[in-house]
Amino acid sequence: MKTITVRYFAMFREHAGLDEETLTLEVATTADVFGATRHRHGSAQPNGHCKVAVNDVMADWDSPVSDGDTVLLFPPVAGG
Amino acid sequence: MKTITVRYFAMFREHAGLDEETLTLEVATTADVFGATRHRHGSAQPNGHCKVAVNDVMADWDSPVSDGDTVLLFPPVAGG
Amino acid sequence: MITLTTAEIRPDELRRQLFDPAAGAYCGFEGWIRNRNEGQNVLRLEYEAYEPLVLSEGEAVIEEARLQFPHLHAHCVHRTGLLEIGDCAVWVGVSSPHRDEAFSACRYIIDHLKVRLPIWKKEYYEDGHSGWVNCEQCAKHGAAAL
Amino acid sequence: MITLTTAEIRPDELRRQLFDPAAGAYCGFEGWIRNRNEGQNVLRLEYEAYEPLVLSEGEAVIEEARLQFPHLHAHCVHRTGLLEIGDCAVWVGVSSPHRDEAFSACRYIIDHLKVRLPIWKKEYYEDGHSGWVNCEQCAKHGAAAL
Repeated sequence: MKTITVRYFAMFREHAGLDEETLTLEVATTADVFGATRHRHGSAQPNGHCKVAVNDVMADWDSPVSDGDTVLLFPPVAGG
Repeated sequence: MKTITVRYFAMFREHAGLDEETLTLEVATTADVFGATRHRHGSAQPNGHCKVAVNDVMADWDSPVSDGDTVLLFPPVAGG
Repeated sequence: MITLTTAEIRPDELRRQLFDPAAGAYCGFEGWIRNRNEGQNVLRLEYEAYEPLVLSEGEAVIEEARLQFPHLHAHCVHRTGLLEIGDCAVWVGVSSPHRDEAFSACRYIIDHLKVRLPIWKKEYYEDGHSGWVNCEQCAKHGAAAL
Repeated sequence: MITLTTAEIRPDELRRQLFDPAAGAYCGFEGWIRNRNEGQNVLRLEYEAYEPLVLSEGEAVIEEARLQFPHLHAHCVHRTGLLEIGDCAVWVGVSSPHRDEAFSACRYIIDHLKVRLPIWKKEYYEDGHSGWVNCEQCAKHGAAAL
């Protein structure tokens, strides 16, 4: 089990009703974190332009997560 | 024989030492006018981006010229 | 360089920073808020950004452009907060010796910024509802799968 | 629309004329006077234009762009007279619903203006001499053939 801080942005934050929370999870990758928190952000899969960062560094969906990491869950981006 | 007013621009004008002149020439096309005035503008051929207009309308080098026309001889253009 | 601002973007002042006596070409792109999107009348937009990663990912994009097209100066400003129709949401400016690289680099930068920066926009429609751009479809999938 | 001016070109004021609530994208190009050309140090430039045909040929170019990329607003201003390093010699601005057509139309317009408008520039070099751009080579051919 790992202690992971999860931060939700934009639509994910609105759906979750909170900015961030610290959870104890059985997870190996960022995709696992996404799956374990889907009741919060409301999405089954990180579709389209969904992105993820670990400790303020852009990551992939198969990036490993470690105890104490902060995982940022970004819904599809739409700059410009 | 046709009476043709020839106007010189930019380098052609500087080479000719005059803006325009009216000549009586044995010419059928704009290319003939270019050839008949090469001692003025100093170019053997309408090379590169040289252009020609007849009576303020862009023309080609095989465009016909008529008695009384004004032929504008443009050295290679360089806008922008 | 890339910056975020809540104030009006002023391209004329920004482009001066790109001046270089060796630069013969300048290409600027601006994204303006328009009144229609996907068939709906838009009244205004709200932009949210996660600044630390907007800055690092934005610098990465500009650096990629510089590697492809040397000798360029590039700057980007993205606005956040509430914007009205006609407001400038993003500006990208590039100066370089020749125009081919100015156009190509400017295009590269805006294309990549749009899909890589953690920035989101919520549209407010004439009919009273609102929605996150690019996101509602994703949410529908999610709801169906829960 | 295309215009000629001997005054400073002000892109910020000009781009406002392209505003349209349906326009989501603006692309602007500027040609700046740079300090080098073909290996020589340039001090200043002088532009000469034949206005009647600059205007008619310029409108033709813009109309061609509009046929390829509908729904765009486009405007071009070209400066004439004596210009210094860093001055803006030409500005092309295009607004349109989407960015792809804004970039493509702006590029089409500047590419064609540069080779089709009766405009000439004379460069004044550091070493004291001067020359018409694109033209000296043509003159050399001519001299050889006479």
